[in-house]
Parts: sequence; C-alpha cells; structure tokens
Amino acid sequence: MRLTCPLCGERDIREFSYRGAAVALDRPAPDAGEAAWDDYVHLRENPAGESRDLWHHESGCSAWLVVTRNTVTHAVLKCELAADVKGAAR
Amino acid sequence: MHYSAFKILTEGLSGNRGWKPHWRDPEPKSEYDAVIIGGGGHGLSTAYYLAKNHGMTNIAVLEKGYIGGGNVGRNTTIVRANYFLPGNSEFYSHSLKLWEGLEQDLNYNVMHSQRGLINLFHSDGQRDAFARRGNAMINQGDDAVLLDRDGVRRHLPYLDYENIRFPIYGGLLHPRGGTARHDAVAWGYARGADQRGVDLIQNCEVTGIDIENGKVRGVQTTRGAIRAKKVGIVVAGRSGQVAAMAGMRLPIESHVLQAFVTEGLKPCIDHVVSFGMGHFYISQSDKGGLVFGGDLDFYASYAQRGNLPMKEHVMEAAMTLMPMIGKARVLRSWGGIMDMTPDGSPIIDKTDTDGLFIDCGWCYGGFKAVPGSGYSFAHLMATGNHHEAAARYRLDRFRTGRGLMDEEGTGSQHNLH
Amino acid sequence: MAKLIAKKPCEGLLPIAAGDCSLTEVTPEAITSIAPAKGKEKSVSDALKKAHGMVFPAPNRATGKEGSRLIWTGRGQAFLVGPMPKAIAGAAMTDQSDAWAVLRLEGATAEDVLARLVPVDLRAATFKRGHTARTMLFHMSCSITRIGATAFDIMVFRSMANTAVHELSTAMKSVAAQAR
Amino acid sequence: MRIKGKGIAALTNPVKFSFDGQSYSGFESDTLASALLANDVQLVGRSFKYHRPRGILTAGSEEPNALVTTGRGAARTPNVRATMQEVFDGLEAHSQNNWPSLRTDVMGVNDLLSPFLSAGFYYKTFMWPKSFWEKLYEPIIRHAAGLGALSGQHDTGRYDKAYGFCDLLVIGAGPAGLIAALTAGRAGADVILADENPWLGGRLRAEVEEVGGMSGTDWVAEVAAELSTLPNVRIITRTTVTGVYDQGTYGALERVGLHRATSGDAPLETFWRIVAKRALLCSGALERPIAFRNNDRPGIMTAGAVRAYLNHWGVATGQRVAVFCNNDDAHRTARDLAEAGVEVAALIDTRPDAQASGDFPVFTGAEVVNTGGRLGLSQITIRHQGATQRIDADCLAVSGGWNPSLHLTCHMNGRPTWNDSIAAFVPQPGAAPGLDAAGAALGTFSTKGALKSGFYRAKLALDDLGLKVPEVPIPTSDDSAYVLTPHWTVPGKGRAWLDFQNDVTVKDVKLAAQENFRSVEHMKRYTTQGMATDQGKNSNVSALAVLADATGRSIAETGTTTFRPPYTPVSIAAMGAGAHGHGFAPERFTTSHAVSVERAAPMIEAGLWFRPSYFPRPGETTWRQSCDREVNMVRTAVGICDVSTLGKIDIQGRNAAEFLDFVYINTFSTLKEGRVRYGLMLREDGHVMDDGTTARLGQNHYVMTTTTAAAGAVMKHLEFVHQCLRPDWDLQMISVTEQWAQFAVAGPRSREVLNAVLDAPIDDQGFAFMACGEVGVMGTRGRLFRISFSGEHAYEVAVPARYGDSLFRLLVTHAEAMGGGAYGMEALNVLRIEKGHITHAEIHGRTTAFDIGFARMVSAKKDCIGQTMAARPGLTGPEREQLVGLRPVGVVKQLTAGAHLFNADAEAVRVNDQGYVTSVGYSPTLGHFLGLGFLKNGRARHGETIRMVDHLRGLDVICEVTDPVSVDPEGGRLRG
Repeated sequence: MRLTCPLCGERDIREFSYRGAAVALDRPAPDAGEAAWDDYVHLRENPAGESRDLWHHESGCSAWLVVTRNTVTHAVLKCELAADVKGAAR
Repeated sequence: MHYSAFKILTEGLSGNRGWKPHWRDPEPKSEYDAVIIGGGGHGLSTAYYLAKNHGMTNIAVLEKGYIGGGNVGRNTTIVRANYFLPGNSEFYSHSLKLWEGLEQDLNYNVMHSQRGLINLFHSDGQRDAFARRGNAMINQGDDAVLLDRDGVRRHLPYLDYENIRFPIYGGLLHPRGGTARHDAVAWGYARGADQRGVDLIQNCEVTGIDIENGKVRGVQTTRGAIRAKKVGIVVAGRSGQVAAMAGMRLPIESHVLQAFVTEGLKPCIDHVVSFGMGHFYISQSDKGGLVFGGDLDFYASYAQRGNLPMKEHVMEAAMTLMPMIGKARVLRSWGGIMDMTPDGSPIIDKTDTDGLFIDCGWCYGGFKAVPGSGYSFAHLMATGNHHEAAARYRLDRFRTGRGLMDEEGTGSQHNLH
Repeated sequence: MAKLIAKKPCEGLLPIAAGDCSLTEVTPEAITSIAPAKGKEKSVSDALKKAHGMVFPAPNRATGKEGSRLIWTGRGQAFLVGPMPKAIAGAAMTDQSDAWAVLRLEGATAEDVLARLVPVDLRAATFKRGHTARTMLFHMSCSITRIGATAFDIMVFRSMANTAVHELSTAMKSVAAQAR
Repeated sequence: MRIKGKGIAALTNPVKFSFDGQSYSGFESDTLASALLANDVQLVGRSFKYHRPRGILTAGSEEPNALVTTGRGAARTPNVRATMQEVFDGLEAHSQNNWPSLRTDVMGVNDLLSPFLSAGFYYKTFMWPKSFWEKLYEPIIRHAAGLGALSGQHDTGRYDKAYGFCDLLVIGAGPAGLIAALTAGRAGADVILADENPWLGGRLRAEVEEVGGMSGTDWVAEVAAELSTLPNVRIITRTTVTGVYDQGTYGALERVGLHRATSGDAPLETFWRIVAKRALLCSGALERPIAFRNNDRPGIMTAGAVRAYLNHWGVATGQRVAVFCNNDDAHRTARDLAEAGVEVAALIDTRPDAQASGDFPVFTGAEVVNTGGRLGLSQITIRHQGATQRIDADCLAVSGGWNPSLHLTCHMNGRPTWNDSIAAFVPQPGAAPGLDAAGAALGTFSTKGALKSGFYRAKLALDDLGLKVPEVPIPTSDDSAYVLTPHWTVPGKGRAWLDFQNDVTVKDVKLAAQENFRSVEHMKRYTTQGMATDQGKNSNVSALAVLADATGRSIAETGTTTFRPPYTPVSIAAMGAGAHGHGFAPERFTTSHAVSVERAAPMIEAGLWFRPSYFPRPGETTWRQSCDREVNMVRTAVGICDVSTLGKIDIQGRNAAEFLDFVYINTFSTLKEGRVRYGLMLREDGHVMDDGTTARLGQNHYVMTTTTAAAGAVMKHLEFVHQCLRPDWDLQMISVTEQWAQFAVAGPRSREVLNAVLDAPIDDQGFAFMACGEVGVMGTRGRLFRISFSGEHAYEVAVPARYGDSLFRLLVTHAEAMGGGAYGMEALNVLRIEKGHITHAEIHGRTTAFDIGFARMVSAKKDCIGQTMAARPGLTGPEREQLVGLRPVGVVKQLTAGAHLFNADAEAVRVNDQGYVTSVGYSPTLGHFLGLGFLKNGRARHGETIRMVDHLRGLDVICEVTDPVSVDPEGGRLRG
C-alpha cells in the first residue's frame, strides 16, 4: 500500500505507522462523562468501506495524517495533515 | 454415519459409493428456538454444544458463504493454553481440555497434535515475563517448562544460536501446545451439529435483526425472515457490521493478519516455535508445508489480504532465527480479518437487547478458542448465565476498567496490540 | 587541562569502495536543526537568507552548496549543514552536529546501490540535484540528498553508523558483482 | 533425444551435470528438463500421496511433477522445477520423495491401497486408540508426506532485495509483451519489461511461426535490439512477477545466480518491489491436460511442452509420439514432430468434426481411455467409433485447451469471468487497479491477436498516463482461430488424474460432491485439489468442470477458488534478504561501546542498543561477583554508567510548559529554570506509559528524558498530542538522544570525579539536588543534571557525542583512582531495586499510577492525557495489585522474578493468586535478596508474611512484604 504524504509525496506504507480511527482527534473534555470517554477510547464504527484514520509518517517527515480510504479495497481517497484537519495549521 | 477404520475398509472395497453427506443442506424454517449468525468455527461449535449440552436442537446456523470459510479456514492452526491473566487463563485451559477429547467426541479426526510449543525469549526481562506466564499456567493446572538456552537447543537444534540479532536466552515450553487441521475442526463440528438436528443454512446472509421492545424477535436474511427467541452473533471479522444491525457499536477494529505456507517438505520442524522479538511463529503441517505468520499488518482492513512490508518482515524474522529454512519457498499467503479489541481479549456476553448475545473480539487467537468459545457461549445462550470459564469476557470491562485482560501489556486502547 | 578527544561517527569504517562506487564520511563543522515558531516561517526564512544566504527550504528540497546547505528534514524543520549557525530570531535551533553520521555515496551505479535499500525513486529523472527525502535506509530512518549527478549525501543516526555502512557496503558489492 | 538441426537455443556450450548420481551432458541453454529429455530420461519423480512415477509435464514454471533437489550441503535446494533450472557445469540434481530409489519406491504401496485412501479418509480414521494418533499414525503420515528435504543447515547464500519504479510494468515478454514494451518505449515511457525465462519471446520461441515475414525468433531479436537502445526501457529476465499489491506495487523474484555454479558477491535471487503507475499482464496462457485413466505416466506431457522442447531445444520427447486433444492448436504438435522426422503414432482428436491431416494416423471423435507402461509410457488405448485399440507410444502430447494466465489480475480479490467461446476464465476488467492484461493472458490466443492486443492495451495505459503514443505497425503473423470443444474428462473406469502432484483424481472430486463438499472451496480443502506446488495451474479448471458436472451447475456458477500470491513460490531467503545474522534490525552502539568491549564487558541488547552487563575484573569468576562489587562501589565510592540510551527530547516553544503539563500527570509549568523534575506519563487509557526526568533549560525550553525502551513510542506520542490534539500550540520538538553522550556519575565521591573534569568546580550549594545547567567539560560545552537513579549523590553529565568515548575513559579512570569504576546494567538494576525505583518491569503496560503509589502525583488542577480514564472504578482500589517490596524471611533466601505470590497458608493455584514478582536482585548493601512485585492491596500489607512460589524453578519462599524502598528511605544520600 502507498500513501501520499502531503509533505513528502507518495511513499511506501512501510514508512508509516497506524493509529486507528480519526475519532482520536476529537478528545472529549475531562468532564464529558463516562459514556463520551468510553466512546472516544473504545467504541468504533469500524466501517467496511470508507474510513478516516490516522497515520504517522514515522520514517519520513513525522507528520500525522488523516487518511480517507476504503477498508475493503484499500483504495486511498485522501491524505491530509492532521494538524490542518484539526483546524489550526501552524 | 459413524466413521471407523472398518467403515473405511468396507467403503474402500465397494468403491466408496456409500459415503453420506457430512451435513444436510436444509431449507431454512420460519422459526427456531435460537439462531446463530455465523457458520465459522465458533458458530458451529456453539450450535454443537447447544444441541449436545443443552438439548437445544431446534436451532439454525446462518452462514452467508460456505461453512468454515472465515478465520477457521485461514489461520495457522495453533492450539495452546499459555495465557496468564485471570479470565484468559481459565478459559484457554478449559478450551484445551475440550480439544484433548475432541476427536472422540466428534467422531472426526481433526488431527489435533500436541507437538509442544516453545516461546523464545531474548532478554532477562522477557525471561521474567515468561516465567510469570509459565507459573500462571501451572497455577491454572496446565503445563509449562522454563528452558534455558541449552534446553532450547536440545529441542530446536536448527536455530541460529551464534549469529542472530537477538540472541536466544531460553524458551517457555508448553508441552500440550500444538496444532490441528483447521478445516476439519469446522467440518467436525458442522457434522456433529447436523447429526443432532441443527440446520446449517449456507449462502444465507443476515441483513437485519428484528428487535421489539428491547427483545429480539428474529432476523431478516437473504433467504427470508426467520423468527427466533434467541439470537447469537458469532461473526468474527464482521462483528461491527452485524452488531450495527442491532444498533450497537463495539470496542472492535478489524485488522488483517497474514499467514504463509511453503511447499511441502520432509519433516524438519517438530514444534510450534514462536520468536518473540521478531513477531514470527512457525510449525510444520502433516502435509509437510511450513505454516508461519507474524504480526498484524497494522491497519484496519476487510480485504483478507496483506501487503509486502509485513510479509518481508516475517521472512526476515525467519532468516535471523532459523536460516535453515531460507531455501523453503512460500507457496501461498493469505489474510484473515481479526476482531481486535482494545485489550486484546475477547467478548462473550449478553447485549442490552433481551435474547441477543454476542461472541466476538477474538483478535488473532480465535482458532484455539473454538471449543471453549462454543461451549461457553452455548452455556450463556441456553442458561442466561456466564460459564465460569468465560465469566470475565464482559462488554462493559472497558467502560469500567474492571477486569481488563491486556496480555501483551501494550494498553487497553486500540492499535497497540 | 587536557582536551577531550573527538571521534567521528564512522571512525575506522570508511572510506570503502566497490565497483565504481565509493563511500566516504563527510564531517561538516556543524549541523543545526532549525524549526520556525508558529507564524514565523517567513521571518525565519528571511533571516536565514541574510545570515547564511539560503532561504528555508521547501519540503523535499535542499538549498545551498557544498559546505553550506539547508536541508529540509521534516515537518517544519530543516538542518543547516556546514556553517556554525548564526542566531535566528523566532526559530527553535538545536545542535545536531553529533547526532548524525553523514555518508557520501558516489559513483555511476550509486542509484542502483540505493535502490537496494531505499523505498523511494532516487533516479535522476525524478530525484534531481537539490532534492532531498526523509525516508528509510533498509530498517533505519535517514535523510538522503542528491548533491551531484552521481553523488548522494546520506544522513543516519550516529549510533547506527556501523549498520548503515554494513548495509551500504553489502549493496555496493552486490551491484558491482552484477555489473560484470 | 536431440534432433540435429532443430532448436533455436544456442547448443554451443556443452556442460556436464548429474541426476541421481548419473552423469549426463547438455548445453548451457538447456533447462534441466530439456537436458534430461535430450538424454531420454523420462522418470524424474514420485507423486505426493500414491508415490506414482512422474515425468515432465510442462516446459514452464507451472510444472507439477518434475521437482528435484539441487546442490549439496548448505546449498541443497529442494523442490526445484526441472523446467526452470538452467543447467550449468557441475549441476547436481536428485529426485525426491522416494525410497530406496526413484525406480523402486517402497511407498509406492500406497498406490495399491488407494481405495482406502480416498479424499478426506484421514478425517474418518486414526482415532483409535486415542494415544496412537500422536505416537504412531501422525509420525507415519508426516514422514510419508512432504516432497524434498531441506539441508538442515543455515542457508548461507546471498540474497538481495531491491526497489524499482516505472510508468509501465510489462509482465511477460512474449509477442504481446514485446510489442507493448516497444510501444511504451517509443512513447518515452519509463518501462520495466520482466520475463521469467532467460530469453525473450515467450511462445514464439516454442513455435514454428513467421512474424513480419521473418522467423518469430528473428522478429524477437529485432525488437529486443531496439528495446536495448532505449534508455527508458529496462529488461529484467529470469524474473517472475509474483504478486500484486495495493497502489500499483508488484513483488517480483529475479533468479540472478541460480543458473551458475558460483556467483561471488552477486545474489542468488533478488526480490523486487516494483512500483508501477500502470502494468500490463502479458503472461500468456497455460495448457491444460485432459483427465483420462492413468493419464499421469511419465511421457505424458502437454502438447505445447512437446513443441517447446522440439522447437526451442531441438529435443524429441519420445520416439513415437501420440497427440490427444480437443483443439486445433495441438495439431501443430503432430505437424512439427512429423516435419522434424519424429514418428507420430497418432493424432487423436475428441471432436468428430476435427479437420486434420498429415503423414500420420488421425482419429477424430476419439479418446484416449487408458495408458500402459511401468515407469514410463509404452502404450495408449484409444476408443474410436465404439471400439478400443492399443497404440504403442512412448510419449503422449495432450491438450485440453489453454487457460489464460490471469492469476495476477485476481490478487486483489478480483474474480475472473467465464468465457464460453474459449472455455476458460478470462480476467475481469479492472479487477486489479492499474493492471490490464493483453494477449493470451486476456484470452486472445493467435499471435496476430496477441500483437494487436499488446499494442492496444499498452496504448490505453499510456493514454491514461498522458503520453503521446506512436503508431506501431502490427507485423503480419499467424491469425488462425482458436477452435476447441471442451473435453475435461474421459469417462470410464479407473483413476483419472486432475492434480498430478497431490494425486487428486476425478473420483476424489466426485466423492467430495457426494459428501456435500459442493462449494468449490470445500472441494479444494477436502480433496487438496490445487494445493500442490503448482497451486492448481494445471488442474483447477478441469477440477471445477468435474465439480460443476457432479453438482449440476455450470462452471461459471461453481466459481473459482481464491487466487493468492505468490504466482510461483518465492524463497524465504529472498523475501527475507538482508536479515540473516545481524541484519534483522539496526544495531545501535553508544560512544562507550569500544571501551566497554575493551574492558571485556558482556554487551547485551537493550532494544536496538547494546549496553554493558558488567565490567569483570581479574579474579571475578561469576557475574554476581562483579555486580556486587559494582553496587558496593556506587554505594561507597563512585560509579560511572553510560545512560546515553535514554531518550532525550528537546522541546521548545511558547506552549512548551503547557504541553508538558498536558502529557505528564504532574506539573512542569511551575518548574524553575535550571531545575529538573521527575515526571510520569500515562496513555489515554489511564495506564502508565513511561517515566523520566525533564529539565527546564530556559523559559520556553525543556529537555525531556524517556526510558530507553519507550523513547520511540514517547516521541511518536508527543507528536500525536501536538499535531492531532493541540496543533494550536507553538511547539518544536526534536530528538537529541544521539547528540549527547550522557554518563551517570553516582556515589558519595561523584562530585570529586566530576570536579576533575569540569572547567569550573561545583559545590553542593551551587549545584543542589535536582539542579541542571550548562557546564564546561575540559573545554567542551556540556550539560550537567543532578539526578539519581541509584539513590546516591549522583549526577548525569552530557557532552556532544563525539567526545563520549574520551569522556567515559576519563571518568572511569578518575573513578578508579577513588575506589570506584564503571558499572553495568546488572548493578544498575540492583541499585534501583534497592531504592524501589520502577522500570518497564513494573510499568509493563497494565499498571496505573495508583498501582505504583503515584496517585498523589496526579495534579487535579489540570487535564492531562490519561487522567479521566485512570479514574475509572476498575483502575483504583484495594482489589488492584500494588507495588511492594519483598524480602525472604524463611529458610529459602532466593527470590525470582516471574514467581507468583500467595497468602502464607494458601495453596499455589490460580484462585489464590495474590500477585507476582517483577524484579529481583541480590542486595550486597543489605546482604539478602530483594524483590519488587505487585500484591493485591499491597500497600496496606507491609509487614505481612506471604508465600512466593515459582513452580518453574522449584522455589517456595516465605517473604515479608515491605515498602518498595529498601535502602535509605529518607533519601539522605541524595544530598551532601
């Protein structure tokens, strides 16, 4: 599999490490309650189809990416910098 | 039809014309006492034990493809009981005991072979961790032997002891660990369930779960609606999609795990060997193929196939540990879909819907659990109470933090296993 | 008082040669990481231009020339390789002079050698002089910059210099043997 | 038998080789198969199950029968396809799976027992008595199974891996592939043309055919010549593309040195990872046999293979050759043989309306119903017009038609589609993104069709890439239609083979259907059809046809099994190249490595790093002696230890302080400049991730240390927290682990040692406990931290790594002069156990801040990673196993890590488990063993007596539960 790092360009998957669903971006407030936190840390949509997940260009530029891809076909639809997605680019 | 050596002889002499189907292909009835969604190893064993232990024979197993076509048909066939955390320890111990009588119970040779499993360790710290594990196994009543380097060498003389990146300090031997013929396990349970009256419905995909007033009423399928008082979801690899039909979200991500088999070779590896530093394990099948695997590919996937970096990593681990297999050629590689839970341990539980049960989250360890899982899930479905061997496999453990079973110590959070 | 004695990362390992390729060690006077603070990217680049004659490089690019280069090394970060750094306001600057081994691979088949180890297309048509990549050298993280038609500078962590030299020399020998 | 004047292979360089100890001669251009056939050797192996005699079936990589073992010693290679192995002078090959010899194989008795060894028989038996399975039945089965044998020695061959990139990857250099590569080459595309043979041309080398008015071979040479002038075209021969992976990644195996006796520094094989924007599969087609009684004898071959041996190598595969087919293509075999002067015994075509003529007997509407011969074919029996007759023949060329070699198009879960007109599966368009097929691989079997298809499909791909494609004229060539009538099996008694290697017969497939293994996957798994080394290339389609017939479905409805990589088997050594020995992972050496080795310290792995275990001195014979001395040294004088492997992360920026407050459970914004503080970090799930000290070097400048083990994980975590959770923060991070060589100087005399190397001496007031700052170290700028892992008055001094070796030598020399010296990991471990300091033995991923007694460190004034989840009810409370110290108080004085804890009077079984021991060391300071462990409600149980049981090492020890800190609990030694 290959991912197109917005900074480095298209690279082999071996340069990246995986973190899981991009819900990890939406960290609840400390007082959001048990259900919200259980949701955040544990429960997953786990879609068979289009998914958004987080990857780290660990052996490249160190950027965290939000990757939109298909978990059934492995088609990669979009790669964005997580910091941009989070809405507060440097 | 009862199988025996005599039967083989008489059939052989009469042209093998008398062999009967292993199971029927019945049309689905409109109503059952219980339906099991999923005709994999766990679903079939659940049906078998529901019929055998609890007398529930008006039941059906619904399988969207062919029986045994999921992970039970695509794994590396290892059977072991070497877990150390409470919850897992007693469960896998129970499961292994069922394995040890399985052939006679099913009248089917699943070729369970207790060849001994050796987990290698490569540092003092790993030795301590394996000692803790081995002691827990013995506390549980199972078997474990701590081998030093020379002890490992006596069992596995072919490893590279001189020129290896992570030297071998020793190993934890689990003499009762071994392998089995994976397909035969599915077929044996299917035949056993069928003989006890269970309807095995292939090519029948569940498309909806009917729930009224918090109580399950049955399922919608590609072959029509089927009513049922109880419904069990046993669909590892697709747990999220089926649970969603009941409005549930699960603490599960689906990952691909690859496995490999080489061309047939004369016997050269007797044990199951596991190389902790390299995420590599191997055994040799009765046919002579070296069956081996490694770690997850580490991304959510339903593709049932993997990518090159993990393949290469696994082969590289093989080359540093046992370069004597360098000239063996990989014949085939494949991938299974793993239900990965945050703590790496499974779920066998009731759901918030009355009559709806779920058995999922087996991560990469579902094969050896086939007998134990079916046994305990049948117990839960039939009696409403958790079987004592699987009492800790609760859904709510993540929310409460009580009874997490993180064997690898990598965290009770996704993608760390 | 006596002084401490300095040791190079590849002390005793280089130079080596095989076929038409040579591998040597480059020892820049200093390597300094420069990471502009939030919102200071432009001013830092200007200041670098003024102080060292090079702007902050775009991703995958290196500016400057032999003895004084600015090499992009990752998200929001570049290495000043060569000169002792002048103070740049608005940038986090960290001494990396001793953290990296800098290897120079030179020769007509240098691309073939790197193709054994690096999962990036480094051929001249796609990876030109002044191009740089953060990527892998077999199992280790590295920075590779093309500095000439047949020459690359490869930076790896100091502690892994031994392994890097081993991997490169093995690949050099293999390529040389196949060229016959 | 070699026919003079036939064959296009260069028959110029003669070589000697051996098979089963017998010496033969051949040519360098031969494969082992062609050379054996030239020497009239038909019998080459035995089948898997029945040990039936086996000959050469094909002329390609799909060969199921002619598998041999080559080489000797560590170079011995089993299961080598004789059809792919090129001969060289001195090649040694041996047959497999027979005893005592190929001709007389005792296991051939299985063949007589075949009625009792039907598909799946072993599932139904071998169960009585239970214990016999593992003791008797299984060992016999295992011994009989398998084909070749590994040498048992470490593989010392050289192997390589490489990456390739291109616009268009052309897989296969037959007519379609050649013209595709030519088209792309002329269009200026970056092309890789890979072919698994040593030569280009594909089937053109096996046929008597004209292309563009010249011989096929000359046309191939002409195209090859042009391709070689194009710098944008790379041709790699002896290279099989083995797998298709996501985003246009292809695995390929190049046989670099297997055709030579020695290859020096060059590898035997190279495993390629090729990234191609587009790929074109021009892999041709594979001929399929027909199943009839005893169709497996040596001498029975595919018709195309017979032509290949004749036309390419000038080898007649028999003296009297019969041809049996259901299609026109196979008629060429009879014609070519006859023209070459080989006697054609008969042409037998199943089609009543077949048009064939020649100087040989032709039987249309006829079938081969049986064959005879002991170790090779001597006779066939045919049925023609209702009567049977016997015909003498020593070779039978069979063709049931051709199957497009479409495997690679299905590697990404695609399924092929059934094409009735050629009675074969063809690739489904778009089955693998970026991969198209052309020529015979697409089901276009004529040469002209293949050329057209190759050009057209290449053009499509190039158009897609935005390249301008020149018109490439299609040369005149054979365009005869491919005509066949499907004919899968010949009905009748006896066994007719489908899968030759695995001995799967038509009966087996029918039995599977009878037993309700009707799904194609069930049939495959029950009968092992298609699971041999050829993965069903020769047999799957025929087996499907039998299954379809037995279950009353069409072949299309029956479907295929899944195609999986690799296309042909790939050696583990090639795919794992570079890892043998120490290549599996990089080795990281500290700057003190050379000194430690000079001092004979055993170096042990710590993650990727190597660290000294202990520094033995003369007279010390056990590690314990050295360790005890080193511990005493630190407690009474001074010790030096390299701690450079700890992760060091430089953190700068306006929000650095807030950031640290967020990733640590305790507070760092309040830390004063020039001070150091211990910090504990949680994962978001509330469990401990790592710990370490962080120093504040300036207002917005910190340097964090991590444990050696977690350095990478922590850096990644910090990047995650910054980029994914708080990208609004102004923050810059970089690892400085490698920049600094850092040494612990620990013990009552540590300051004395330091002052010997510092430019300006320090004192207790100027540099108090937990102070840090820049210092001059012999004229070099360094850093000094007054921190202590040993519990002694201690420092860590850091200098740029280039000076590490030098400084370490000096520090050790000074220390030795004061009664101290270097200490290693063993002593470090004892020192920290004495002080109750945790490492990853304790923070093993399942423990919480509560468990290790740090709950009060959690600042309630702020949010931090893991705080909320750590407050879950299950993560605190008396049921939790809590960190305690342990000391033996009974007769047995030994403690072991990994032992479990029980109440003093309780049986050592799981239900009574109270905890476990994590770390153990002998404390020379206290004169007894010390342990750290986790005990249920442990903090409330100090002073209690419990039982430590280590079944594995046979230990049962009475212990006292203590505070984790055993030495200097007040911390007085730290100061002073």
